Amino acid sequence: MAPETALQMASDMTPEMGPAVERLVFLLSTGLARGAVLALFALSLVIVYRAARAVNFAQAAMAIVPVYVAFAVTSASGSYWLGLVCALVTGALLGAVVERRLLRLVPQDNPLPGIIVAIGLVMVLQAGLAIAFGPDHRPVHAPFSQRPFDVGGVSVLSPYDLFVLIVAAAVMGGFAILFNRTSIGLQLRAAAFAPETSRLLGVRVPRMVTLGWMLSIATAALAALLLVPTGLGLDPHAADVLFVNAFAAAVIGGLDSPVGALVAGLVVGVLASLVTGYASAATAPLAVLALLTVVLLVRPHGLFAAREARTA
Amino acid sequence: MRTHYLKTGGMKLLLRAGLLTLLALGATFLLDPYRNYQLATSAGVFAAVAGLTLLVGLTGQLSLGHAVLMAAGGYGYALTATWVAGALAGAGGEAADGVVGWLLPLLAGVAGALVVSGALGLLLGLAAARLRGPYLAGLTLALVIALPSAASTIPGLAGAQGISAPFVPVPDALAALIAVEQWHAWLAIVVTACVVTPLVALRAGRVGLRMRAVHDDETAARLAGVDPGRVKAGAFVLSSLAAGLGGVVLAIVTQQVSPGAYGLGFSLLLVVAAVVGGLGSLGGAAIGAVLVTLLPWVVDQATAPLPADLGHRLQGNLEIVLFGVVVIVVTVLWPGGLSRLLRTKRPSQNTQLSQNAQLSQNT
Amino acid sequence: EVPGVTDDKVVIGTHQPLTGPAAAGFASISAATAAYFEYLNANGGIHGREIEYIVKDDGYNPANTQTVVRELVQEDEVFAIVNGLGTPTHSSVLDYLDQNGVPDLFVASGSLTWNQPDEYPNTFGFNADYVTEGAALAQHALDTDPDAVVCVLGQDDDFGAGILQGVELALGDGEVAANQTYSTADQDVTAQLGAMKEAGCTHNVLGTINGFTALAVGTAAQMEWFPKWHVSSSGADYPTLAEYLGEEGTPALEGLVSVNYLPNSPSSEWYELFSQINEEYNDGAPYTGNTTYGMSVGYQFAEALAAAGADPTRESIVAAVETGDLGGNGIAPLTYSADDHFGHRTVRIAVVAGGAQDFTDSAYEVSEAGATAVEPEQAPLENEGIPATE
Amino acid sequence: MTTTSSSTAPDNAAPDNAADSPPRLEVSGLTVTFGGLTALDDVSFTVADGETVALIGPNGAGKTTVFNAVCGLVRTRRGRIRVGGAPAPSSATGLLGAGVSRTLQGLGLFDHLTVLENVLVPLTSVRPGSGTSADVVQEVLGTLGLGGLAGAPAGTLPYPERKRVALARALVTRPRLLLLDEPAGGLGAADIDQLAQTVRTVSDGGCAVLLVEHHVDFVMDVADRVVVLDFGHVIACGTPDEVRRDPAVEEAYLGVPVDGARVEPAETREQRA
Amino acid sequence: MSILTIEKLTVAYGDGAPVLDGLELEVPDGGVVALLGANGAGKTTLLRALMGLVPVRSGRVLLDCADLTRLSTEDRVRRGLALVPEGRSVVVELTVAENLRLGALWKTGRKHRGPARDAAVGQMYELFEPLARRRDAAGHTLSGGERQMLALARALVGEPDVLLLDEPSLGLAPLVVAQLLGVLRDQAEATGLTVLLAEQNVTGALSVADRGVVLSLGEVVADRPAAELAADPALRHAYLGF
Ligand SMILES: Nc1ncnc2c1ncn2[C@@H]1O[C@H](COP(=O)(O)OP(=O)(O)OP(=O)(O)O)[C@@H](O)[C@H]1O
Ligand SMILES: Nc1ncnc2c1ncn2[C@@H]1O[C@H](COP(=O)(O)OP(=O)(O)OP(=O)(O)O)[C@@H](O)[C@H]1O
Ligand SMILES: [Mg+2]
Ligand SMILES: [Mg+2]
Repeated sequence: MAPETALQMASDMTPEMGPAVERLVFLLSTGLARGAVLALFALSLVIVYRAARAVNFAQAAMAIVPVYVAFAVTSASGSYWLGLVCALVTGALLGAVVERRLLRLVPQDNPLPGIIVAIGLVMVLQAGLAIAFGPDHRPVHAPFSQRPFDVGGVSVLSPYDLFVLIVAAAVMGGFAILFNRTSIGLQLRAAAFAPETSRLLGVRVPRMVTLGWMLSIATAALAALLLVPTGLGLDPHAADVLFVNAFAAAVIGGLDSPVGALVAGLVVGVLASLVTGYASAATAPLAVLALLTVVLLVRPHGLFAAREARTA
Repeated sequence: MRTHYLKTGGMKLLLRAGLLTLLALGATFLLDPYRNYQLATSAGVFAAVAGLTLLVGLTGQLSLGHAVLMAAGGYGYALTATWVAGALAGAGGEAADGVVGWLLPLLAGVAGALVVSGALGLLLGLAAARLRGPYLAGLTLALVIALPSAASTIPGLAGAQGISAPFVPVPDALAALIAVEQWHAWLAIVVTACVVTPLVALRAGRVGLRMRAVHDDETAARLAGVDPGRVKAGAFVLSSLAAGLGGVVLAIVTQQVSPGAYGLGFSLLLVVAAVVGGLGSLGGAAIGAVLVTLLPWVVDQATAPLPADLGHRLQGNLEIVLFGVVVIVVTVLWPGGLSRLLRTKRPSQNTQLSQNAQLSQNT
Repeated sequence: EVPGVTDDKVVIGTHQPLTGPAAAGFASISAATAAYFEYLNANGGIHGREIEYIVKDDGYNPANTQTVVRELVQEDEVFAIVNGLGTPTHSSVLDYLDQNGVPDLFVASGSLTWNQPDEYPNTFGFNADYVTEGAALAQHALDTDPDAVVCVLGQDDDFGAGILQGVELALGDGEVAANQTYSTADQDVTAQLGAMKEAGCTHNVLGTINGFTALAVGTAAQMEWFPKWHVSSSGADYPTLAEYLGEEGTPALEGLVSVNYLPNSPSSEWYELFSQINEEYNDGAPYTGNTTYGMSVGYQFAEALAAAGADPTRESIVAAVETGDLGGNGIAPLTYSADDHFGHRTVRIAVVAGGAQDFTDSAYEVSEAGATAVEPEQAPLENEGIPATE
Repeated sequence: MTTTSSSTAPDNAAPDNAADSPPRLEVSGLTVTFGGLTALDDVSFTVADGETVALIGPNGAGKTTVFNAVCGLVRTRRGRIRVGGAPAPSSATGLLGAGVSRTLQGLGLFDHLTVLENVLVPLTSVRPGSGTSADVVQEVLGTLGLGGLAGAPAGTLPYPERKRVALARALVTRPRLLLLDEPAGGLGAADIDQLAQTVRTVSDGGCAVLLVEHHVDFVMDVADRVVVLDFGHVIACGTPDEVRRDPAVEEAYLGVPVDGARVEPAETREQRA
Repeated sequence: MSILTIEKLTVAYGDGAPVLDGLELEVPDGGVVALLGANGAGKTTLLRALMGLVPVRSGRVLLDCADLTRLSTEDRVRRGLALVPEGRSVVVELTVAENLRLGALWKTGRKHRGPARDAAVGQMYELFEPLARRRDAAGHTLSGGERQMLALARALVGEPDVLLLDEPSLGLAPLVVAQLLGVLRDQAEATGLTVLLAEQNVTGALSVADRGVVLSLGEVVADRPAAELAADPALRHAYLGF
């Protein structure tokens, strides 16, 4: 950290609390908004983990393809909402196609081949997008203003941030109901935990796995779509960092826990924002790593995981 | 006495390792400098993949962070070697010249690399002992992502630009005979042989058996007197040391260590190499390592005539698409890895062991 | 027997990020350079030799750089490496090129690393160094507003660090009101700009690449904050920024101050020529600052090759650059010499006004003492941009 | 298993003079809880060298939990466990070193390892109580009829063989205390007879055997003493005959009086009650 | 009338010799059939083949005269066939209650929804009292016997027509075995359920079965009334080894 930063931190703290508090509120609120996107993406990882006991390393690449579709549709039609719908549909379709046509060919007894295929898929998709659209960033604009509201002189969330938070909350709520209240949710989980037993109970396991992938990629696409306007724009790598942080969040929360994804996503978002604001941008990944390490050492299966399984 | 069954034929192994090493050294005479450079890099990658393939194949722990362990070895080497070289130069006179001038820093550097990568590996191993599959993957992934930050935060690592490692010149006695690339290939081969040979022995012996037992059933292993935590942490340290020495090789060959060279992409390629070669197989690790170092180049050669009409975009990206397709196809068609394809006829590990059993009964 | 030189051809190579995250900002440079060389070749080349420009993709990864540069040197046997792009990437091959005596011309980065004639006698930088840019930008801020509260937002590498160093050179140590950094991996600078706003900055010096300049300006505008922006040449290309910000965002670019050392102004005759070449030899790719940059590199290399004599050798081209006789096409004469391996010591201030970016009359020359205002002296366009050969 | 005098350690105490030395296993006041559930409550019993004790009781009574506590796999709330007079070691190697071997209620085999490798795993950390590794391995595999299968991956064997591999793995260290969790489960009559024979031989060699089993005939056949658990309490303890006649045991576990068929439809039992 | 008909069923693992070789069997509607045989006789293989979990080389399986051979496992379940596999097939990550709920999920008609389902589940808690105590415990915490009960209860909740059981008494206390077999007997009598019960525990199985079928080397070697098999020591000795 440069000495200036320390100096400036000190000057922020000392004379009057006003600016320091304002700054904190500001950092917290942007952290929250970014965290919501993170949480949503983490949730998509949780869904696919629940449905297929797999971490999808191609999630970022698969999420960005539908965003390109949304981009194309929105530029052609002028409607953000039409683009959004198309992105969700494309995401679901892509999830289904990848699961049915690709991952099903891979032996399931060991997670590694699936991971390798996902890595191959990342290469194909991202390089394919770069060939099709070029490597440049495509600016994507938000459907709502990104100008923060001014509350008593403190700038807090913008309308777009609010939109993101509401969408994330709605999706989370929807999945909470799906998983906990509906039979589909129970079947999704059972199919992933014990495919053969589930088949013996009449659960259509292949269908459940496909459904899980569809929901997951659609959710990931939604998260990526919400993220892109806050960044440089659309490029084949636009969701890469989102994936890494979201994976960290999902692991912190407990890979099987949607609630964990929500809480950890918000925590990671706020942490990154605070560390970037008070220390430096370079420190943020270290902070996430530290948080992850501490959480896993205390709770090896994440914050919201079930207790350690009985083994004997 | 108690390891009767698990004797690996130390002499035989050493002989075989020596022979293979000599063969590889001899092969460098057939290669031009650029091929020797590729050979040296492949050797470095091989060392790391060998460690990784044992870790994943035998204990089932997935590490996405092996690039960082290689970088740790590279930094450890570069810092120590530079420091020793500096001290020698400071001492001046004869000490800084001749064989000592490069050999001492080299050896010190290797020791430094082992310390740094071993320490990092131990920390990770302690965590790994408690973590299962995707959680460990998540932790190691976060580690890779944090490498650039760590490089710019830790003083002395010079951020993104990285640090340079001392140049190891061709010894005077050989200077007339071989070029620097060939000399570096020799060093790479020797270091890699020193990594892989013990790994082969460990894999076939007690250690390997304990690792596989833990992988199969941790509770049963515990009841059979094997502490799963220790085995897992130990495996991690072993494989970190191998990766660290792989990093040393790359640092010697390229005289540079920087975080950008050890990013997520490279880390994933190491996993790809291990899986495509065949998990747990050291021969497979060699195939995988050569594949990931050479395939981009092969594809580049194959697509070189194209760009004129297909444009700039295609040039860089097409090879990545092809590489991705190859990775997918190989995994789908030969899930056991390429090494499995090559040795369908050879007697398996199991029958060898039972033959061993028979033999030792007679003695 | 000079590597890469035959009777009718000179083969040179470069490493560029054509793929990966860095491709977005830089992939178009080598295309422009290649287009210039095609134009040159179509007009007879240099000393009757065509220039073959081999572009290798390194994905901005130093490990790849090492591989492709060795391939260029050992397999393709290039005469020289020209305009290798990136500080971490190019640093990784510096020793190798030095040990093999390969001319390492006009590196595409403003890091001071390239200016070590004793250590690396064959290496020359192309860009104005980052310290020069930072100092000029800060000095200009002080010159226009003595009460300026100057802050810095920089990339978290040598680029940002160099700009900061330059700003401190101009302002004095400890006079920077806020220094923030970003990492290219994280496309969100809200927290940093929040901090700068709170610190009361009036003039923000940016050591940012184009995308992050746009991001910073856009994010500040969303916060209803409109400070003065003083931007390095590496991140101040108006067409690119406008593309990023879109129609609603573009007005925020009004008044944006930047520096440049190349004739990147529609009013320049070089710009006109390069536009034509771009139309004809680059499939009409959009004209951006990268086009000016890439073609200028091509021109400067052609000039050096011409000066290296009818039978160029690796030594003769290095010597030719060190004579200091190269004119270049910059806004001031090139300053290469045996002791100074940087060519652009003077930068000129450009401002965005009325939706167009153009040079002003103020320029700064930077030395260890600081930035001093000088008169710009644009190198003239002669012979249709084909360097003359005696 | 044919334990010849050469391979039997001389210090193995014979059953009758067990009273002089501390019991091989002594469990006293053992209490184990999981969250709100008390799986074991103040359980005490001993097993002497050369003695075979059966631990029986309804499902969920806590039998496996006793094993887990002895092996240090669950944390005990109260009570102490002593092996050969010393506190039971909790580390993996320590247990084997103290002569404790155990089979799991499931098979707990290393499915991807060969039969030989399976039995070699314990020998990577301790030497057998007597004899050289090679001899012991050959002998154990031979007596259990696994000699010809040494090279076969354990996971591919038929069930009875896999059961025997699990037993072989426990015997190869020449344990002083053998814990068997449902060794007869899933086996046919012939295999059970053979198992009983093996248990008797081991026990005759001076090894203390504690076994959990639901196959009552087998239990009554091999056990010297029986300890009955219900809801984590010891509800009965004594010779097989005593226990079999104990009404509490009948009520909680057996469900039928002493005579022939062990199995009887529920309504008959209710009628009798 | 037979509800389940097996015609010339041949099953083999990989390229190996057939484990079941042209097996023919008729299971009468209602009542309990004990499927006996030594370890490795092919009992498990037969049950899994009936469910479509192992590929069949040749032959047909008919349920209520409908050919099942081409149906997936899930669809066979939906036709009224259920299997409680060997070993404790509890979904260990789910709770006892969730496991039970899972058993009846595929039945979507109104009769099986909401209160009806809860009632069916409640009935199981009555039948298997230990499960009621551990209602919200995760599957992995259960003892071996508790898991076995759960698997059986879960199959019964689905109200199948034909229930295939693979060694249900494995690891269960005698009292529970008696109780469980009694439940099967009762269910068979009360609901017309057909049970095909593969057992090592010959005495127990025969005590509740109407018929006994003995498998050996992949073929049916005896198919008699249970009482006859149990009472005739010569038969027992010839086929069952005691
Ligand atoms: N790790 C654990 N976490 C929570 N509950 C547990 C755990 N281990 C055991 N239990 C509970 O403790 C009780 C005793 O379990 P235990 O496995 O010892 O029974 P058991 O006597 O071996 O039964 P069985 O004969 O069915 O195998 C059971 O109710 C079980 O659910
Ligand atoms: N997955 C498999 N691969 C190869 N062979 C198998 C497989 N499963 C079973 N077998 C073989 O098929 C034969 C019949 O096995 P099966 O499990 O059906 O017998 P079982 O009558 O159920 O025996 P048990 O009473 O031990 O459960 C055995 O010889 C067994 O080794
Ligand atoms: Mg038990
Ligand atoms: Mg069976």
